[in-house]
Amino acid sequence: MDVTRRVTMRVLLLPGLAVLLFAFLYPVALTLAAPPDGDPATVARETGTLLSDPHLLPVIARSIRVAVMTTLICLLLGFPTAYLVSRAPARWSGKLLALAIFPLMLNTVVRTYGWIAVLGGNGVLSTASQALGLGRVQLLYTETAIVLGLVQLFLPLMILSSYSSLSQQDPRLEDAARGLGAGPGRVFRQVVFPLALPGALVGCTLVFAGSITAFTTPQLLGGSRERILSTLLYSRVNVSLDWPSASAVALVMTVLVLAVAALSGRLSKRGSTTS
Amino acid sequence: MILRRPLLSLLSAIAFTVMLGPVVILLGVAFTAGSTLTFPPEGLSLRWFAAAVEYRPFIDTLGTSLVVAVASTLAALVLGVPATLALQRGAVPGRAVVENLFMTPIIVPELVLGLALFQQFMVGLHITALGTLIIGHTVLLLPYAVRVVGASLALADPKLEEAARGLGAGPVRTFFTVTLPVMRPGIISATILAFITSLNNVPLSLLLTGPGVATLPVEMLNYVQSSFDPVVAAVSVILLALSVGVALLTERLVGFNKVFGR
Amino acid sequence: MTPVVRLDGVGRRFGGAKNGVAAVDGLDLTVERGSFTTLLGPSGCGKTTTLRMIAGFIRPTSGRILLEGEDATSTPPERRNIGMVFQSYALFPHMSLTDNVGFGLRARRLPSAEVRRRAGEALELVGLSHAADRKPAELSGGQQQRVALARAVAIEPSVLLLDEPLSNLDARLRVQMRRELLRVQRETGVTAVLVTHDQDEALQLSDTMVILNSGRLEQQGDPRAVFPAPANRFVAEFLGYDNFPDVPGMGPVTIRPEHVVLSAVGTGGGADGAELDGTVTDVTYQGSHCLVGVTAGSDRVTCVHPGDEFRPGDAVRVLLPRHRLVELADGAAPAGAR
Amino acid sequence: MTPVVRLDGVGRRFGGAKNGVAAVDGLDLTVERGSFTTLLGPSGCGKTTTLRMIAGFIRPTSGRILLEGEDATSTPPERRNIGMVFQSYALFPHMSLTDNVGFGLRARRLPSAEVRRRAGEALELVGLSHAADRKPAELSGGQQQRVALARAVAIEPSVLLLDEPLSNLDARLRVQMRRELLRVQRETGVTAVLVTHDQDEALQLSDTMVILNSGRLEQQGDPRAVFPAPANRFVAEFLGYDNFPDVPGMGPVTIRPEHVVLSAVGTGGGADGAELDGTVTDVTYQGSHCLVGVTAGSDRVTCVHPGDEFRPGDAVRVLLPRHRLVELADGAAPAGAR
Amino acid sequence: PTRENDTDTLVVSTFAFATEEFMQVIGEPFEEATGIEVVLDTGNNATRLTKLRINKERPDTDVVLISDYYAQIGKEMELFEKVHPTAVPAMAEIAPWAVDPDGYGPAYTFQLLGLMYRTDTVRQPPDSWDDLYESEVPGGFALPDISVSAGPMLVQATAEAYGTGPADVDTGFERLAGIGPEALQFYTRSTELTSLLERGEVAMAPGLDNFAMNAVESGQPIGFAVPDEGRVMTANTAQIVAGAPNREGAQEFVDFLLDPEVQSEVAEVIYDKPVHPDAEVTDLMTDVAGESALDPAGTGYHQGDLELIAAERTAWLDRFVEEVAR
Ligand SMILES: Nc1ncnc2c1ncn2[C@@H]1O[C@H](COP(=O)(O)OP(=O)(O)OP(=O)(O)O)[C@@H](O)[C@H]1O
Ligand SMILES: Nc1ncnc2c1ncn2[C@@H]1O[C@H](COP(=O)(O)OP(=O)(O)OP(=O)(O)O)[C@@H](O)[C@H]1O
Ligand SMILES: NCCCCNCCCN
Ligand SMILES: [Mg+2]
Ligand SMILES: [Mg+2]
Repeated sequence: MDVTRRVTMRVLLLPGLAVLLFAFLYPVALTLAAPPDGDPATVARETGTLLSDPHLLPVIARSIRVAVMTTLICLLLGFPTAYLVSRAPARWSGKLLALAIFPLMLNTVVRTYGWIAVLGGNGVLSTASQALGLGRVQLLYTETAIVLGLVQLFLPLMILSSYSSLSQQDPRLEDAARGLGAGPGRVFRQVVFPLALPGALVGCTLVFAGSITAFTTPQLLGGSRERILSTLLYSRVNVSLDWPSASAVALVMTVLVLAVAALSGRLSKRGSTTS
Repeated sequence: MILRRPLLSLLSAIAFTVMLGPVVILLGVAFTAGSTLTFPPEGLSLRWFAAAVEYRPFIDTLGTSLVVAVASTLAALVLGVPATLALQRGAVPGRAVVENLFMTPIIVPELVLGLALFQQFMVGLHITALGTLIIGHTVLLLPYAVRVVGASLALADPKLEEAARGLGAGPVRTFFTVTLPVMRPGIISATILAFITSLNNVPLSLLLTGPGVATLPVEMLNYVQSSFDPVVAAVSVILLALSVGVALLTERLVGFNKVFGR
Repeated sequence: MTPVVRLDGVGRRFGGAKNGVAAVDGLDLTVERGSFTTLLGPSGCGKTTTLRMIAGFIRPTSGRILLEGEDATSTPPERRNIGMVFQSYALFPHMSLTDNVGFGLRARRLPSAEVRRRAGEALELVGLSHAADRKPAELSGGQQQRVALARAVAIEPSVLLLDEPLSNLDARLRVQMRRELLRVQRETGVTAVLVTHDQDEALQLSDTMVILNSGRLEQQGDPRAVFPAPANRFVAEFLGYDNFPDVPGMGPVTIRPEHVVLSAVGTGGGADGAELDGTVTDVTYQGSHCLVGVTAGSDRVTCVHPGDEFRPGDAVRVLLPRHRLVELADGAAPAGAR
Repeated sequence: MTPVVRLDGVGRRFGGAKNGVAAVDGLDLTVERGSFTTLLGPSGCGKTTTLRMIAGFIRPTSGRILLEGEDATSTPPERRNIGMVFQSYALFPHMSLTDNVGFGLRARRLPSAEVRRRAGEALELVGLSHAADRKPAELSGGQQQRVALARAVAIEPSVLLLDEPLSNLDARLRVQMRRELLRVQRETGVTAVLVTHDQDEALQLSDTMVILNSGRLEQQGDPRAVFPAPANRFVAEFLGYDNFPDVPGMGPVTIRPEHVVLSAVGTGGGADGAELDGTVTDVTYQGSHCLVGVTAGSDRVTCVHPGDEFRPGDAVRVLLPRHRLVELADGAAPAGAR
Repeated sequence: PTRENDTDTLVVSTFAFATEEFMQVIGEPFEEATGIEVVLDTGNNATRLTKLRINKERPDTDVVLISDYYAQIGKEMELFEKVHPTAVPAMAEIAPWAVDPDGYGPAYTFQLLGLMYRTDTVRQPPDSWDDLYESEVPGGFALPDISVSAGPMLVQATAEAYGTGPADVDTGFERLAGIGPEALQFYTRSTELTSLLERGEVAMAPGLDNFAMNAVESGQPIGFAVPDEGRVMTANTAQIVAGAPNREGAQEFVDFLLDPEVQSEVAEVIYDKPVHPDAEVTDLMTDVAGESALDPAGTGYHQGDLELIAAERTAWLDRFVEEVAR
């Protein structure tokens, strides 16, 4: 019976895998390798150009920088939030989580325009700063603005993934650590965080992937000066209609995200030689 | 809690401010009496809601968006739940690889997936725009279905299924009467996440439109390209209210902490 | 009469034929109708694996399983008519008690009135009729245990399998549930196979006890036959024969602590048996008696002593009455701590 | 000498002052330096709550807690210098044994060489030096238990709290670990408070046993004083006094099954005590003895009988020796199953 | 779903802009006049061109309304048909510049590049590109990103004003590079620009006259100035898709679009300036752009070198980011 069961189980996997292969991997691979007006050789050449052009390398660097910053800030803000929510009384934790999921429901364009109203030279922040006599602040169209917008976009994902790890943790571990003389900070750093690392890492991967591929937010908040891979991809596809070059950009983005996913998988495995 | 954990509480307060600040601004903008997207709003009125409800393209595309969101969410669950089951319970060889494979749709830029589906499906296979939209969104939502449902199934006692088999229930009956109900919280949360993700998606949908077929977010994006008044904010508030309604109902019925945690 | 269950050279390996482990190794076993059989043995000896093979959750890698005289080696579990009680209870958390208990009956497509009636009876049997509409989470551990039992017997299984059903319960409740279990088994006349590593449980419950070690059978039989005559040192240790003294002129022997007679040096004597002089090393108060550890030469002897008069350091005489000494077939290695 | 721990009218309610439950209710308790105290009682009686208040994980809602003579009612746990061993061990799964055991020392900012040395010593103490670099998941239950113990004693706590540390272990291992525990306590001289619901454990380990019921103290004292003289029916039942016969001319009395003498009708007689004629209703084989249930009039008496000659239905004479009868202060309701 | 010889419907690929009004003043009257059902496929220029390109073998679209720059790319990809003047008689009546020199679909409306500014902070209304390039702009300024039509137009306008002509790209980029670092933002949508101006984040920016119409109409302190030299415009063209399933309908539609009455309606309702001399230009249009709204070619406006931009498009993109958007 375990044999039939195993067979049944694998059969269950097939429809999903088939759709994944047929409706995702196959068309994407085909389009990346042979985009309109291009063939694998052109794409390879364009990729070479992208990776060697001294003007485009900073774009890659900025993409990575923005994604890493976004991920770190999401982790810094999201993990403690998930922790507090997971340790709050049950009747609160549900409502707090709902509040954290809320932003996922906002239209990206509108949400981003909200930021423009906050960050602009005449925006809420600047007005407040001027009222305090600190002068005009212009955060809009800077890397900071992109990071801020992306943080807002992806914080919920970080909170949700961390929460699912944290809520499964044995709360007695914290008691044990405190009983051994560790203050709240030490307990958090040495027990709570390392144990929830797998969830946090899933969150980091999702946020990193999202930040690398997000387009609307960087475009509207960063402007043309702060060009990153996704805006480069957009201009290749939507302005110059240079599809082989767009394929090259997409390939680089995909490889970056895969590398981060692999890294986080490895970290997670190393961190959790747990039961 | 707040007193005992000043630093964590501060970070979490910042997190909520960052997340919810734009919501407040959005509300302010949507209810403004003025005609520009400024904050704080210039007086209060419902005029932009009236304008939003009257604007035909939004109404027409809302229908499409809902159809796509419902169909692709269902499809993702129908494909994803059995796959999750197999991954969690089936001793699948190379499980980690397969699991990661199911996560790949979120790492490829959606613009590229959109282009690919347009080129290979709409043009190559003559599938309608609506069909291609549903296929594309299904692929995009699959990771949510597999991951979130998987998380809840991983926590359920596998002995429950053995107990059912031992009591004389065949595999199918066991699935529907025991496994599925046990996965319910995971399925509900996956449904919410997937539905919202589909309803708000722009980059994937951008190319997958056809004569008479477009999604609401794409139409909203188009709208802000040309006229920049609070109508879009009003539409967002309407969508938000709908989603919040669904979310509140879920929280009432199941509890988000159960959905995403334990 | 055909036995309800027969294992015929059943073996089960995990993890490949080459470098895998044999969890169960050539096991022959017969379970008679209406009997209460216990599988006893240390952790990891293959008890659960054996039970799961009988239930059909896993298949033997060698040998055959006969149910009601027919080869059922590859029958799926839902067609074996077997009731199973799990250590973790495995109650369906989303169903009321009635629905839990009626699950197996509905799976047999009985009319719903019939399902309700029989589920009610089964709940009655375990004294939980009043809680029929609750969900498992609203019950205490002992109550959940009883629901699991009711659910398993409601289908009138040809055999009831229980995998350490009592080990999650506290000591008092465990004793109480043992009685309950025995009562239900006697009342329904169901054939029962129970896995445990608690010798008291096995002694108290079983008609036949089966002692396993590393996937192999060590001894089997009526507890009243097995207990006084353990076949070897492994079984003896497992049954609480703590003393393996060297008695001049005899092969390997063992004796229970409660059969050792302890007296102050100089008193007593003359009884039939081996006598040793030694020193008390430790005394453990146990309420109605003390456990006294004595070192006598190279031997360590543990004795149950009704009084509390000895203290570490006292010189004592230890009597091992001849008729209490049990000769062992071998001097096999001790069971060893996990 | 100031007691290490003193509870002064300590109470703890859960869920609001109005409709909440009092888990602990006005408890006075003194733990002497170097002693081994056990808190004994049925499930839900407030043992864990008491321990967690001593450790500082929760605060009393009334009363005071003094540690080393000083009011520590609102001192956070990390400043109480208390070692705690949890039922589930609560070992840090991501740390090696050395790191687990050294955790508390690092928290005290000892130099790392010192941490390593003392963690090593603590592991040595529990015989796990060889596994110092393993992670907890690579250990058996008994070994994990020992690590938890080592971790708790490594900080040289002023008091060691143990919450049912042995109840996850199987019977054999439990007995073995009890000895281990006692040895470590004696060797280190640490003051220990252990929670259990197993009377054997309490009898065996404690200098003082404290019996709780519904958050209140029932009886307290040296096991050798408490055991032979339970103060009331609740304590008696809890300590295994299963019989509460009506003895003409006496108030409420109790007697242990092993003190009841059973004989065939017509034999024996004449001993000092109450005699009852009755019928055997059930016999439970327990290896070295049988538990025989006898109904005599309206009384049910359970007897430990060394032989196996009685069968249900036999007419027997039950002797309750006078010097074994224990008079009870009250006739309070039995502890009742959960 | 492929359409072949489908004479009952006409698929019009058009801007996702004012689609309701589009149907009201063009779509529905056309349906009434011909009995052909009009179906819109909306989206931005690039998206629609991409779809046409991929659909090239089996097109499902008949008419494409598209900006001249993308029309140029489309021509080179052979996505459009040449239009025989007899098939679209109105082509003989429209302004000569609006007729495609290579015989493809005509321009049916146009937009002028000029300087948008805040009338309150910029005291002296600008009248030359010098006001952007050679003077400090009080209140700051924005520039179009190279990805919006105004971007490449500005390069050519600058090239013409300061160099040898619209094709003197090096001069254009050089001058832009000089002011790029001072620009607050390089806008990528018209609404982004109007929003920047309305909120006073900038006081001046090169932009198209259409961007200003709403603001001027609603009385906001925003004006539009036509520079004295370097006048570049962009046109929206109507192209017939090569192999269109309903070619005749497409021809009829283009002819209909150029009809002076329709053009007047479009000007009134959609604010698009007509190319037919008989069509009525609204007062708002002349208020904003003056004489040029009536006869752009007459005031020196031209479309620049479309072939050049199309050929160099990726290079311009990168060059802009490297040299200007710094
Ligand atoms: N699925 C499996 N894969 C690999 N090894 C297994 C598996 N199941 C059991 N084993 C191994 O087979 C042996 C017997 O396991 P089993 O669970 O039958 O023991 P048990 O007697 O029930 O022990 P316990 O008293 O601890 O429950 C053990 O060594 C165990 O590690
Ligand atoms: N956090 C809590 N909220 C509400 N009630 C609680 C809480 N903790 C304990 N209680 C209640 O307080 C009472 C005492 O609980 P406690 O855990 O101290 O019992 P215990 O003696 O340790 O029992 P056990 O032997 O089952 O561990 C119980 O009725 C329990 O349900
Ligand atoms: N534009 C790419 C964004 C990919 C990340 N999607 C996350 C959606 C959260 N609802
Ligand atoms: Mg087992
Ligand atoms: Mg407890």
